[in-house]
Amino acid sequence: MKPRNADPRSEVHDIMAKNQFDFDQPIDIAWCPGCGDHAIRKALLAALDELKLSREKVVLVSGIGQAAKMPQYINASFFNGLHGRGLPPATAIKACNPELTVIAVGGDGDMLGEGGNHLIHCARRNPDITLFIHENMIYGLTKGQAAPTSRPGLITPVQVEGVFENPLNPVALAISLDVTFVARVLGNDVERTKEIMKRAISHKGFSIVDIFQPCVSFNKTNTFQWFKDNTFELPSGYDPSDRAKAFAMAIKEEPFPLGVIYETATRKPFEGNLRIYRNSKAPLYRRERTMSEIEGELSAFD
Amino acid sequence: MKPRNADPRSEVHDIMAKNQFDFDQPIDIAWCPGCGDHAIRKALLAALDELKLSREKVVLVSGIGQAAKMPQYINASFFNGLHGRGLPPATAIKACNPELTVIAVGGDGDMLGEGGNHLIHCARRNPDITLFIHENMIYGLTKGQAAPTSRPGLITPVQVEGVFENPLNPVALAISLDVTFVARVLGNDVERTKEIMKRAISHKGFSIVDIFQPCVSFNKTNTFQWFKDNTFELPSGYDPSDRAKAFAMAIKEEPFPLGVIYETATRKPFEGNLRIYRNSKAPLYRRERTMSEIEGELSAFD
Amino acid sequence: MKNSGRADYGARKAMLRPDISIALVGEAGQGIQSIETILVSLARAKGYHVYATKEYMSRVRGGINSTSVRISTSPVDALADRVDIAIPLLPAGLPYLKKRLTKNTALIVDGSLFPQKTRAMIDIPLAAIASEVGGAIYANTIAAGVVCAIIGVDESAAESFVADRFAQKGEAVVARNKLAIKRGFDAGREIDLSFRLARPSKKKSGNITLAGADAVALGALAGGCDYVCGYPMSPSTGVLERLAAYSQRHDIIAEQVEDEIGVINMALGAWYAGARALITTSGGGFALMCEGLSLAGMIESPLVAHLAQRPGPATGLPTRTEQGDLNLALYAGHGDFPRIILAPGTLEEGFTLTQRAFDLADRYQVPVLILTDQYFVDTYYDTKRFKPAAMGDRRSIVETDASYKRYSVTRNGVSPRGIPGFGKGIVCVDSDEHDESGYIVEDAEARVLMADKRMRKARAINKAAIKPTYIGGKDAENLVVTWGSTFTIAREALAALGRRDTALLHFPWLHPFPIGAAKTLRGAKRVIVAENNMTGQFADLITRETSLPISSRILKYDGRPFSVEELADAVARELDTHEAAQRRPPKRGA
Amino acid sequence: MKNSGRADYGARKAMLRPDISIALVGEAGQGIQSIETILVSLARAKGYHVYATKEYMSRVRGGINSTSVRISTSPVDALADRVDIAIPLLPAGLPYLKKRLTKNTALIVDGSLFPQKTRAMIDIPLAAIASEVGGAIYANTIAAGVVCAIIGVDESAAESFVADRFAQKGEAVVARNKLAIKRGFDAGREIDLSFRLARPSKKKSGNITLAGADAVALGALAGGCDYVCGYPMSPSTGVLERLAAYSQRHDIIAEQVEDEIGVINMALGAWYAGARALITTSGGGFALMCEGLSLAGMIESPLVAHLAQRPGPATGLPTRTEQGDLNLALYAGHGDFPRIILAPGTLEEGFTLTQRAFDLADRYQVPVLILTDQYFVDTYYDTKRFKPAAMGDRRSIVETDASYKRYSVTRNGVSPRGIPGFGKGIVCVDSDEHDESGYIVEDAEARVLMADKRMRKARAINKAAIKPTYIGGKDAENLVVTWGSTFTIAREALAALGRRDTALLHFPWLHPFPIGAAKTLRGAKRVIVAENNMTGQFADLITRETSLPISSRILKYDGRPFSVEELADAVARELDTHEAAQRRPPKRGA
Ligand SMILES: Cc1ncc(C[n+]2csc(CCOP(=O)(O)OP(=O)(O)O)c2C)c(N)n1
Ligand SMILES: Cc1ncc(C[n+]2csc(CCOP(=O)(O)OP(=O)(O)O)c2C)c(N)n1
Ligand code: SF4
Ligand code: SF4
Ligand SMILES: [Mg+2]
Ligand SMILES: [Mg+2]
Repeated sequence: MKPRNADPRSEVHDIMAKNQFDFDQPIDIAWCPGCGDHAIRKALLAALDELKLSREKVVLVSGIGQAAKMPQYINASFFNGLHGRGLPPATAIKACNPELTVIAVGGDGDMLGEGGNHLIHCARRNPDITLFIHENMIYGLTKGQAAPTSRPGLITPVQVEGVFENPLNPVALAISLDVTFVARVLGNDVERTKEIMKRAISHKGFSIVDIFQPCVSFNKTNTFQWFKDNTFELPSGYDPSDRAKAFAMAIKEEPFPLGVIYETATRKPFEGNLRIYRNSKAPLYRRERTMSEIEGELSAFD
Repeated sequence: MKPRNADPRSEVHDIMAKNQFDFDQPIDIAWCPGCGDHAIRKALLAALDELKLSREKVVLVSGIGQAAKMPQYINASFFNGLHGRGLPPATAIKACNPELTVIAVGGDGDMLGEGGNHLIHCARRNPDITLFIHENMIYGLTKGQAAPTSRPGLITPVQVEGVFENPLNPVALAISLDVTFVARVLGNDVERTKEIMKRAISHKGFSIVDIFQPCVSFNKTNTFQWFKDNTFELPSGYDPSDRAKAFAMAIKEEPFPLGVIYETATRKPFEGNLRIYRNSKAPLYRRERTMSEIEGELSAFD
Repeated sequence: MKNSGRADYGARKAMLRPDISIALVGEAGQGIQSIETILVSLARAKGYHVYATKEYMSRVRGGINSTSVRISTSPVDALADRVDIAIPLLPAGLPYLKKRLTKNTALIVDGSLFPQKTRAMIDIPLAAIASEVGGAIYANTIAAGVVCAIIGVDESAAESFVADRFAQKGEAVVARNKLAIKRGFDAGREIDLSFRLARPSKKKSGNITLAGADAVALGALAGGCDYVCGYPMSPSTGVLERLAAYSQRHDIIAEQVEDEIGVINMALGAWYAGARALITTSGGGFALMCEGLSLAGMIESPLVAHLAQRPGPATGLPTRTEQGDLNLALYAGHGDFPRIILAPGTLEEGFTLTQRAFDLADRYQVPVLILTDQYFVDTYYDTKRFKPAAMGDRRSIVETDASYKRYSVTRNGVSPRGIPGFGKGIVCVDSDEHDESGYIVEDAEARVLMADKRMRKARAINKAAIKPTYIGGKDAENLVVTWGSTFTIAREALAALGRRDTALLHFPWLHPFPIGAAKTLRGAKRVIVAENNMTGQFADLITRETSLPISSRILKYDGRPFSVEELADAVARELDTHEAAQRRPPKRGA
Repeated sequence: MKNSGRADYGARKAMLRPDISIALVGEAGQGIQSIETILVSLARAKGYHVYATKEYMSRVRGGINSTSVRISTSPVDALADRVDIAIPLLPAGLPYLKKRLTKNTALIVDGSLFPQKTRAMIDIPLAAIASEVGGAIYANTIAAGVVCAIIGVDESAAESFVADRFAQKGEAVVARNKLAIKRGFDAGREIDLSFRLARPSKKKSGNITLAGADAVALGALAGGCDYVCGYPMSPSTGVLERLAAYSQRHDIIAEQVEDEIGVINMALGAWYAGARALITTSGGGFALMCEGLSLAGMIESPLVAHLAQRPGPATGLPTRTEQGDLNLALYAGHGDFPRIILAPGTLEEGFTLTQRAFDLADRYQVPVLILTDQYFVDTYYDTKRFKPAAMGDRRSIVETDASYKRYSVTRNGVSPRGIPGFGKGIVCVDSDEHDESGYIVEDAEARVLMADKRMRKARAINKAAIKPTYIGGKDAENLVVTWGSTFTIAREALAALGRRDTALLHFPWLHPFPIGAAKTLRGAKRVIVAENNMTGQFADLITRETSLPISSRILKYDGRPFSVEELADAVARELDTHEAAQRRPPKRGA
């Protein structure tokens, strides 16, 4: 497609055969070699393709950070906004045009630090969008300060005495807010990540997938090995529909549970509550306001 | 004390005998007659007095809203900052001078809407401060729009079709963040509110008391009677130390549980983690930097 | 009925007045709003022109609020200090009126509440009559009846008006309100004043009567606004509420967002998806949106923001008025990018500029800020029915093809705007510096290419700028300059002054500074800028844009708007000082 | 060893140069930083003056970054375009250097990576030698050895330096690095260049060598900063990190906050409780702080904010440089309130102004903003050891008594500042308009009283303003104006131009605009403002403050700083144009 102002040193990635969401020529990916983000991208490309979504109807939304660069590397529309501010535009995009599949992506700093308030209230609205949080327990793009998820004791150039704040548990937080689909995966497990991404995208309502992602450059503690050693798959027969039980599962840490931890179908999505879609499903941009509508309202002031 | 630019129409309140936190002459209180905030103020005055705190060592911190006017009506120091921004200054005040008792007060919009992100991260820091949230399920000061806690169906001039977002449950949210003391009370029950306020203030670490408060002017649904009908006291023998069980209790709504729902002593307060207090307890303002400290650091660049 | 004022007023022959001014003062909850509504509606129905504005405390009950009403035989749109009829519903209201009372003012009170009489008062036992009628709450309807009688409204019209107004509350309430009106009329007819309101020229003008907030909301509706979001904040909430009400009858999504940062970012998402979004806020909320505004600049998103000003800094005086956020509006956001700033001075401008804002935003893909203030949004009067502009190409969007690039470099800097889902292309927008397709770039040339492209739009916008309105004789040597809500007040003030040598230059379009305005300004011997803030922010802007030093500034920053008389006096003083200075020989080196 | 450059360079007799400029280009992770450190440290130890600056992409690995180093016999503090020695560690680095290469530049490459030779190159098989030494990672140490040999560093000094540097990594690593240095020296000595670096005048000057971020952090330490908070954001994070490091040795609380809004509000809480707090951020973060800044204005809190600029709007070029946030700094926050804006041009100013900022903030109870930029914070050179000002009354706070009022009205507007817990009084601060005690008020008089009190401080501050630095002959008719980091570059550029008629006026204190500066500006026939942004924000400020129109603007906004040569050329061009214009007869009406 487009010549992607490719840096001559770009790490050249395999082009996935026939995946319309990949580019048909090599692109420059700014992530470090070995970064967990590459695997997550693979999983996302596969998930989008397997869901047979039409490329023109997919919008990726993100803030700023390494994770938030994801939209740059997927061949679809995107809104790559401000650090921490991915969810408000994502919500509006879906609300204005429910025909679109809207996927938000962000780092743990982006979504839980700067953007924490939007996450809480997005959960309250429950738009039919999907959020992938790359949880690398660090600020990658800004070179290694603590993230809200950083584990106690982690020493960084700012947390010189080691992190002592409680790490945020995005899964527990999401369940407390009754987010309608809450899962956690280890991004390096591309196959499983892809499967859960597909479920999340297909879920009607706000879904959050917390994706463990090793940052090989700045987080030397929470490595791929560490994530492997500190996670476990949900027991078979686990029922994700009981909120209290899901919470009890969610607060387990080191090891952390992996899988779909909570899922509920009790809530209507945001768009479903909007009056404008009661009689017509047409996206906003296809609607017209008439002069007589305006004259009518003017008459109220006669 | 000070002549409080009293509006001639001020609702004159009884001066509590010998309570140093009350004023020794009538003050103008801007709350509506019958507002639940009056009872909360009574409880707070009594709690402060009974805890025998020294007036000069108490600081009230708030944002903007009806609840956030509380500091104006307590005879102590205060920092009445911006809407939604009470907790960051409160945290800093305690960190700079741990000798102070720091109490933050805010409305449900203030603390959970505009200020939601600070609440989350304050919980992570766990400063030894107390937060009272006046939950009237409405924006009082701005005349009746929905708050994050408003119940579904509530019609307001902005929520013309009725609220459809999920109301935020501050107690469940706090427990998901492992806030170290989490309680809920009905503010009109002055005696019980006072008792729980005293426990919250005495607790070492971040404590949140969610206070149900009828707004008589703008919330005609969630009235005092409604709160009475929709609450229940925790069963006797309830153990607030089990986080998963506390969460299961916290998500009960209509009726809502009242009492100390979660309490834990496992976390150190923020100030306790600060290196500067390892060898000295002196507040920052009593410390001096010497010229030789600066010269020493300059020498590193020789 | 005692009428302690009779001696004063009855002695002279009643003068015919073309314009009567009424001030009502009461605490929140006492119903001065209701008196105002009855009065204004009936006066309007009778063919008078009406004007009303209010000022109120930041509290729900108690405190002291006031309303100023003008009823006139000719159009009226500005706040006058002069009060012909004053009704303080409680003694604490009297000090608030003091400066505005003249010896001709009819001061109507319930004497039982005013034991110490400091001046002549017309005593009407409102409370006593109310309790006869059915309770204290009828006092305001009685007061309305009193004034209606004075200004000559027909009693039957008044009765049927209140009957309509309270119809939903049941027959008993209707009956009692009708009685209250009647008793008010009875009392009012007894009053013998030194003046009388002239008859209106014709029955009704076909005008509409509405407030500033209504004009902006209607303008948004006419501008094709179909997404409105905001976070409640006085005095901007009215526009949000009005558009929320419209959302029940028109294709509009109205959403209250968790905070103002969410508001602006959500609105940008809405524009991206093809909506025409409006945000509404006040200074403190706008201050939180600065980063988002910069994002609009970078991704070249249209945006319409209504910024209703109130006195700052910080929480300031939350329910009062000021024009103190101009500097912030001009420079909000980091980095350089074009924007448009409008400031309506009349209701009509409130409507037309808001409608136009949507087209400007969409055509040039820039944020457009509409600056109003508490005085503007809360003031209403009757005005010529608005004529909405045609709604030709309501959305400046294109259907994309597979080769679509969001930021294609063009001559005037404007790239055709696609939206996702409309066409075969993909639409990529990025807050980082980007190439034509929207992908991140870092090299110097690409940066300059895009920065220049964005800035070229400013030149195109310049040509669309609305010239300031000049009122006065050609080549008047003194020029009084206003922007936004101060306009109508200044217009009446200058008319009152009646000086041929002094004209008015009103700016409804503030930025980019209208080409040509510099020439007009330079043409004057003396430029006096009158604005409702502390430092003269617009005066400074003029200097910056024209290098013309502005020494004459008439500034007001006590949270209240200018009144006509106050501004007339201040202008007269400025001119006198100037003339006096000119009579002296010039100082060396001056 | 092949030396394809020998023919070019060896032919001429080596010229003695007082100043050599070296450019290193490589991808992130290739270790150009390490080469730079070795070079600079050793040159410095030998008694040379050193300077280095870097520019880098917004990525952690890969991409293209570069470092420019100058080694000189006299002090050097500005970016030069000229490159005497260029070392691109990879072919992609060559285009980045292209414009800076002259025929005299020694281009040192590993020839195996550069199959197509477009110009003379000095081929040193870095990769091959590195693999002999012990692996690819030694290539950078070898390259350092090469340059050390060229500039005449003692081999033994270099060996012991790397031994020290890698001591912690074990003996094997030390040995291999020493070998790498040796092999580099061997290769370097073979190179025969057309120039040679003159010997330094004396051993070492007693100067300190540090970067802009160090200077600001040290200034904060000297200013008594004991609370620092921030949210990571390039290029401001360095100051946060440095003060965090200091917090391990000094009484400092260093806290990373959840977002920038939290940052500023937390800092205001810290000041309220008696701390001296610094916040550090960049444009996007500062844009989020506008409401908080307004709060500082209203509650009259001291505050020191370090704003390290980078190109906007929005995310822009996150790791690049610009001076594009001046307008935002000047007008951030709603409503009118006084503030102080400083912009260091040298490292010394970085230190002294930051120290001073704390005293100014505390004395006048206003926010003080320190504007730097990526170029400033990332650039380092050796400079005279800083002399901290005495730390007399480090905290301008008073012990309160029971009658204490936080906002007592005073002549100069400054009220004695109490803090809670220190004394018998209570300390009440409110974001609403308030009375002397800090309680909410709404009436007009109280408002004006407080607004006037706050603004009176601006007058007091005016007197404390630092005058701009004038460099050049008295009454030079052309004045080049700079602010912040452009200063040193312009100073060297003007020195290079050597025009008697052209002087430099540098502003380290921007706002309130220094009294007296207007006179200097007006005195010049021609004012040329050179700044690193798109519209000339400081030029506009000058017009606003002095009504002097500024038509000559030298602007750069590609994310890179000016170089000495570039600025010298641009100034020369401006002057030529001007002179040409003057020779023509003036146009009518111009
Ligand atoms: C308002 C604002 N503040 C700060 C930044 C700087 N910044 C960019 S990305 C980032 C955090 C990166 O961490 P995270 O979100 O966890 O993403 P990661 O890089 O780890 O994937 C920060 C602080 C910014 N761009 N904007
Ligand atoms: C930045 C900002 N946005 C909005 C406001 C307006 N505002 C003041 S109080 C308030 C909400 C009040 O509701 P709540 O916090 O629940 O307090 P209550 O009045 O109900 O006690 C709002 C939106 C403001 N002051 N500042
Ligand atoms: S810094 Fe960390 S998160 Fe960022 S690309 Fe590199 S490895 Fe990945
Ligand atoms: S509006 Fe509601 S919350 Fe506010 S004072 Fe009145 S009753 Fe209380
Ligand atoms: Mg991260
Ligand atoms: Mg509330």
